[in-house]
Amino acid sequence: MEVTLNWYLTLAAVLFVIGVMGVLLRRNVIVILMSVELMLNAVNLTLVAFSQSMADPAGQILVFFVMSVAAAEAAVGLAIVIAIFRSRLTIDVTDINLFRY
Amino acid sequence: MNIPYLTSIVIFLPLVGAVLTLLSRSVNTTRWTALVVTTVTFVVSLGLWTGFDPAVSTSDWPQLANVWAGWFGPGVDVKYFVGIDGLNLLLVLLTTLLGPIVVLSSWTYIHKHEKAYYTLLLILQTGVTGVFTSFDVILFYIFFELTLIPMYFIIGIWGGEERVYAAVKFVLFTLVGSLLMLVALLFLGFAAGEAINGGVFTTDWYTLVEFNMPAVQQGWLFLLFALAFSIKVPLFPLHTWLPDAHVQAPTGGSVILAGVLLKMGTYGLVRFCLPFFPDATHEYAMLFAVLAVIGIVYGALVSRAQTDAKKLVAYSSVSHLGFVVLGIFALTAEAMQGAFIQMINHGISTGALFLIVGMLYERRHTRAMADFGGIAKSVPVLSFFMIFTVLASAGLPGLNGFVGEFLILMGSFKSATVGSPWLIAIATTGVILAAVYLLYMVYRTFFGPLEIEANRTMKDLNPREVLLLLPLVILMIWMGFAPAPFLARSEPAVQDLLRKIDAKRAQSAPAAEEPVSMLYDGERFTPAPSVR
Amino acid sequence: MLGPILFFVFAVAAIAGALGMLIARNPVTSALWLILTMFSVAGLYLTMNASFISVVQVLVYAGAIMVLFIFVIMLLNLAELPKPEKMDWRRGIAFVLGVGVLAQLAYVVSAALDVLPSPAALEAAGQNGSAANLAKELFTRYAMPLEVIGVLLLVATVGAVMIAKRRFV
Amino acid sequence: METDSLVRLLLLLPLAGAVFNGILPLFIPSLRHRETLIGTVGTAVVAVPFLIAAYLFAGFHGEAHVANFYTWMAAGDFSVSFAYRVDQLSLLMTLVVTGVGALIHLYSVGYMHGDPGFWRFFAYLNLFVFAMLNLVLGDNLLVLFLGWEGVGLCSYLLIGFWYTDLKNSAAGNKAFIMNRVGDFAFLLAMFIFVKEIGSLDFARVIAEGPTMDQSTINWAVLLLFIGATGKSAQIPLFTWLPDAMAGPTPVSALIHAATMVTSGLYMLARLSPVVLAAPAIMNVIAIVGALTAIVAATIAITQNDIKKVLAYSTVSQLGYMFVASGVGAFFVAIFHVMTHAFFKGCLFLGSGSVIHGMHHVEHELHKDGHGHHLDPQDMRTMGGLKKYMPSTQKTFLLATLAISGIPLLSGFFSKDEILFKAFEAGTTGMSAAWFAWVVGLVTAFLTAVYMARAYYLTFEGTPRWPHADKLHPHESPWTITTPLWVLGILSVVGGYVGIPAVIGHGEYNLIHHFLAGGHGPVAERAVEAHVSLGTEWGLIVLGSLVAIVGFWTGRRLYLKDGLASDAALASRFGGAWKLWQGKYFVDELYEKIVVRPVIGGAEKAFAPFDKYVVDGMVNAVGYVTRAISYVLRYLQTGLVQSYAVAIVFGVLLVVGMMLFG
Repeated sequence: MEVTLNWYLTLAAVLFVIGVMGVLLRRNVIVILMSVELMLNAVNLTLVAFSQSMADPAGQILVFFVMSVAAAEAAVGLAIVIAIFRSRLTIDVTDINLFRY
Repeated sequence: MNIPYLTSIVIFLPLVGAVLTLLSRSVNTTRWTALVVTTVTFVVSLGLWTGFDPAVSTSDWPQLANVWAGWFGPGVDVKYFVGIDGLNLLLVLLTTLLGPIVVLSSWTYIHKHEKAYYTLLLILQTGVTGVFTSFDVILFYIFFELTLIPMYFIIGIWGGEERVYAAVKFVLFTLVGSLLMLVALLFLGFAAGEAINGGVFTTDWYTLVEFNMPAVQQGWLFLLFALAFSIKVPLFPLHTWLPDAHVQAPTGGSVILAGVLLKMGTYGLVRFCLPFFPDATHEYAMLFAVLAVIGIVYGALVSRAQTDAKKLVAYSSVSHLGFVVLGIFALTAEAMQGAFIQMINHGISTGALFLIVGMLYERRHTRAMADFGGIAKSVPVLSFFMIFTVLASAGLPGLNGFVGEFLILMGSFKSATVGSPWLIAIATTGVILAAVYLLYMVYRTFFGPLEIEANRTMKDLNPREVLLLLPLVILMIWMGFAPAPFLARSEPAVQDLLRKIDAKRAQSAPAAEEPVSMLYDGERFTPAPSVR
Repeated sequence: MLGPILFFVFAVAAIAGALGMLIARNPVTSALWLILTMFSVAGLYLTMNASFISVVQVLVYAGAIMVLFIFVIMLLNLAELPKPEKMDWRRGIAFVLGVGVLAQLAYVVSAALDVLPSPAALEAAGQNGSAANLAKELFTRYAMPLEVIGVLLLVATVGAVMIAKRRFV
Repeated sequence: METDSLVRLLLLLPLAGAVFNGILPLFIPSLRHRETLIGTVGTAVVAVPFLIAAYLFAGFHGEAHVANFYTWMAAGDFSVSFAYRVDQLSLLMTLVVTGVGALIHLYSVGYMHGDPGFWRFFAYLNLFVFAMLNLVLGDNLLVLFLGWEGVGLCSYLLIGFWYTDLKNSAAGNKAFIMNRVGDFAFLLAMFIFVKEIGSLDFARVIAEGPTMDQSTINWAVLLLFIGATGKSAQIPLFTWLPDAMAGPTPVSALIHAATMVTSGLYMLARLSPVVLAAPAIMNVIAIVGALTAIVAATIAITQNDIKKVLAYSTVSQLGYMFVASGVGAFFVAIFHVMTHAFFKGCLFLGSGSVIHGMHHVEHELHKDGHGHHLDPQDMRTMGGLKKYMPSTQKTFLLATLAISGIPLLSGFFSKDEILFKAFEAGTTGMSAAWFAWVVGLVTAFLTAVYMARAYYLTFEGTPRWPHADKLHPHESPWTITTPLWVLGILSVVGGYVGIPAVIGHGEYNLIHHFLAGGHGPVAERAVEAHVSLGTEWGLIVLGSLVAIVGFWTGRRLYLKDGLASDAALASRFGGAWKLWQGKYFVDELYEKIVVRPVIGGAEKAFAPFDKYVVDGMVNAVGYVTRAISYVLRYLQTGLVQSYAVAIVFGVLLVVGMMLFG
């Protein structure tokens, strides 16, 4: 038995879907942000798996960039969370509907 | 005079000026910068007139062309391609001429955000000049849309009471048309690339002109293009944005709008619809001619019913542009020439009418004709210019309007496509109606007893205002008595265009089918055996 | 046989961590669960011989991002949500959609089995994922994007500071 | 070459005068009151062209000369130049225009003295002369049309000269628009020529016009004639001319009697070969001319405004000229144009002199504070002016006798020739000509009656204005009386260029030889059998008798009884008199069937249609969009997760389509 590419892909799919569930189901903004990170991780896993099996560094370079974006996203996202919490004293997404019609 | 990149300089000089006005510190510097830039642009653009040689054919390549093939990137044949031929020379000159006039007319009219106003005005001029000089459809489209944004703000910020409504309406109307045109031109570019350009998407005008497509496709694309241009013209019944936009826009905006922006529509019809889709043009010529004639009469009648002088002038544009569209679809050299000269004429005389109405508004802050009356006594110079312009607009022989109207009607009368005598007779009633509504305005505004105190003390034109009207009046006389130099500039290009249309039609026409007579045997028709 | 064993260990840990994050009521617990996943993924990278990325994964995610999360949670003192989360119809739809996405992905993977490239030799892969190789790529061919991403991070930092400042909202 | 420069000078002098008198004072207000300067320049730029025209006339040898200056416009196959034709017809018209024009300019110096718009007046008059010269000298229809519309413009400007009274401006508008209706037809006729012939040059139109299809010729000629009815005030477009009397009197004399209104006849004469090719339309022309003549004459009898009488008289005389054209005697029409220019010019200037005098009376009345309102044009407040204005009276009488057709005066020759030609055409098978002849005779009688009425009411009898014992008008200054005498004498001798054929077999009919008769540019209707000499003498005697009896009737009615006769006639004719006095209610009819439907339609139908239907549809699109968005906005919950659900759903859909689609 050998670990083939599709094992990693399947695992990444499962992680990704868990991330999607997190975004869709949880009400805590911070947990939602964490779920987004999870989704990014799943994608990273796919990229690295392909990169390694094809011996092409481009995939890993991209992962590198994705991580940078993830860091930026987390920083800005959490800043927004702090700002919202300050003004509305909640981080429950069902209570945050500034753009309601 | 042989300046390299002359055409591009004329296009982008106002844009440079826009940057300069942005950097200026005081209102006065802004105005002077704008004036100097537009004047210099006009002077430079005279180089186009001297540099353009009507004897040199532009059927394969424009004169004074500037090309940057790699502009849009690799893989597609989209170029920065500008140049001058007989069709656009006069329109470019009209645009550059109106530039300084509009700046001067705004001198004391604009009271807020002057810097933004003049900047937008200059950007607008770049857009319009670009539209007229582009020989690449994508480039044309970009400039076409570029004119939209400054105009939107000019109407929306410096306009009258209903300015936001008018501005939004203007943008929505134009955008609907131009987006459909975008779809059509992408399709055209791909199809032409597939057929004659080795699979490379192309929007080069000279390539597309060579491309002949099946009549059904032509019909659709023609309608999409023509819709965009008809809205811009505007052709009845797509005209209702125009009175709102014209009336609400500040004087300078109205002048640009009437003077050159509407010409983008008619120019587009000639430049793109006709040579790209000759079969469809022939098929729909009568439809457009009828709409144009309805527009002539309808615009005139609605114009007569107005109580607001500016609105009256605005509706007169619908009527006048109807003549142009009629001339275009007549597809005769006379009518087409007339259409071109009429575009210029309309720019000059309607521009002047808007200027004068604007001057009245600046003095009395009203445009209702009932608020005037008898002011010929208090402002004789203004009245002189007004009556002169009205006569030019009404098509008095010896002034510019007549040349265009006569050539259009005469050319249409002998046209094979729209030459129904009754239709042309109805169109010709526009000549009567023009006198009716224009003289009515003069009658209500300038004649009669001076009864309102504010009119009695009205100030006559100051030197600045005389200065900005004078070139227009001189042109009216010049083009009225000696239009030949102007006509000669566009003659070869018009002939060439018509030749191209005919050649493409001949190419796509099916071999003349032998007429088949049908026999009826009591139950069904069967083709009769050929007698030959 | 070491390969599959390691894979399964890490994979199970990763999925467990993810599920834990999803289910935990307390955000701090969620964050801790997620850290487990991050480490597992780093381990998975190691099984593929992608050493550099593996290190970066630990440094950036576990070291930086997750710390940031926990820091914010602590800062805001959000131990527990006031309202319990319960299933409603909207959540049902979300659940169904998640399953749908999973099904599609599974279909893709299974359908693509025969076209997937066969894995490269472990040495070649190690060569590929080495810090030296990636650094060479990063500073030659991808130098420009690297600079851009640096600017992005700077902008994000400034933005985050601005947003989180008092009296911004 | 010499002729070319002379023609150029001839044309440009009046234009230069218009610029000098119009533009300079407009921008330099201090020039506006330099009456001597403006008047001198204004008159000189018309008088010098008269001398040039006379010089050209003297040196004319029967060869038409075309001065081609430059290409006006050229497009496609079409090309037209600023080309001017010097031949018999244009020279004669030029002489009339510049000659009468110069006299009237001189007259205006006195008449317009003190008017604040003095400069403007002369600018317009000069411009008018320029346009009129284009009209008569142009070598193609388009240059003719330039003049044609140009004179219409000047007429508009001059009718509405005193613009502070809206009535005047309205009359100007009416004139311009009615003229435009005619011009509309003229334009269509030109289009036909361009389409069929490809040129508007007279030489080609005349040569190739008659070779077109009969129906095309008919249309072209009919449209030309409609154009002529607009300019020359014929049925159905005649109502503007009486209103045009709102302008200053010299204008009425120059434009609305002597020159502009005759341009329709000039045009028909110029294109006579084409017109002759459309016999059906010639019938129409003759009938319309005859009807116009009698309709206008009956109205003229009932009018009290001296200028209105003359205006309707002009319409009536123009009708005569159209009868002449209709029966194919174009040169006679031009002959009558010429004599009419003399006597009607004289009459109008005389009436102007009278008005000038009565104005003085009115002015005095106001100054004395009598508070009487006096209309200086109303004949009912005149009478007995003979004593105070001898020169005016004498010249007016001469012109009155001339227009009435009293033998051996100018009007007699031309009018008699018209009636004779109508008779002749009738005998050679043109049925409409009989009608025209009979109507013409009746009109001749009426003409003599109303002119006698005008003369006797104005100059004879006793003064009828208030305080006539203390206040009275004075004779006008020399600038006014000189033109009167010149024109008065011309109305006596002007007819001798067209002595009827009964004397010397037409040898002395100079104008016929000059204009027509195979040498000139004017064609004639071919006549197979000439009427006998006896018949011709009989017709001359009949014409003379009608005129003399008519004038005598007028004299009997108005010399002693004056205004009382009006009342008697009104009761005698009853309804007919009312109809005449109301000008056949044509204005009211037009108001009802044309003006109000068009204007009312524009205001009540088209403008609302535009606002509510066309624009309404556009706005409806906006409203529909807004209504849809009113519903759709509920999708905008503001909850991030509902958007996320939508996104995932979209992803599912798109990926699904990619996988299975």
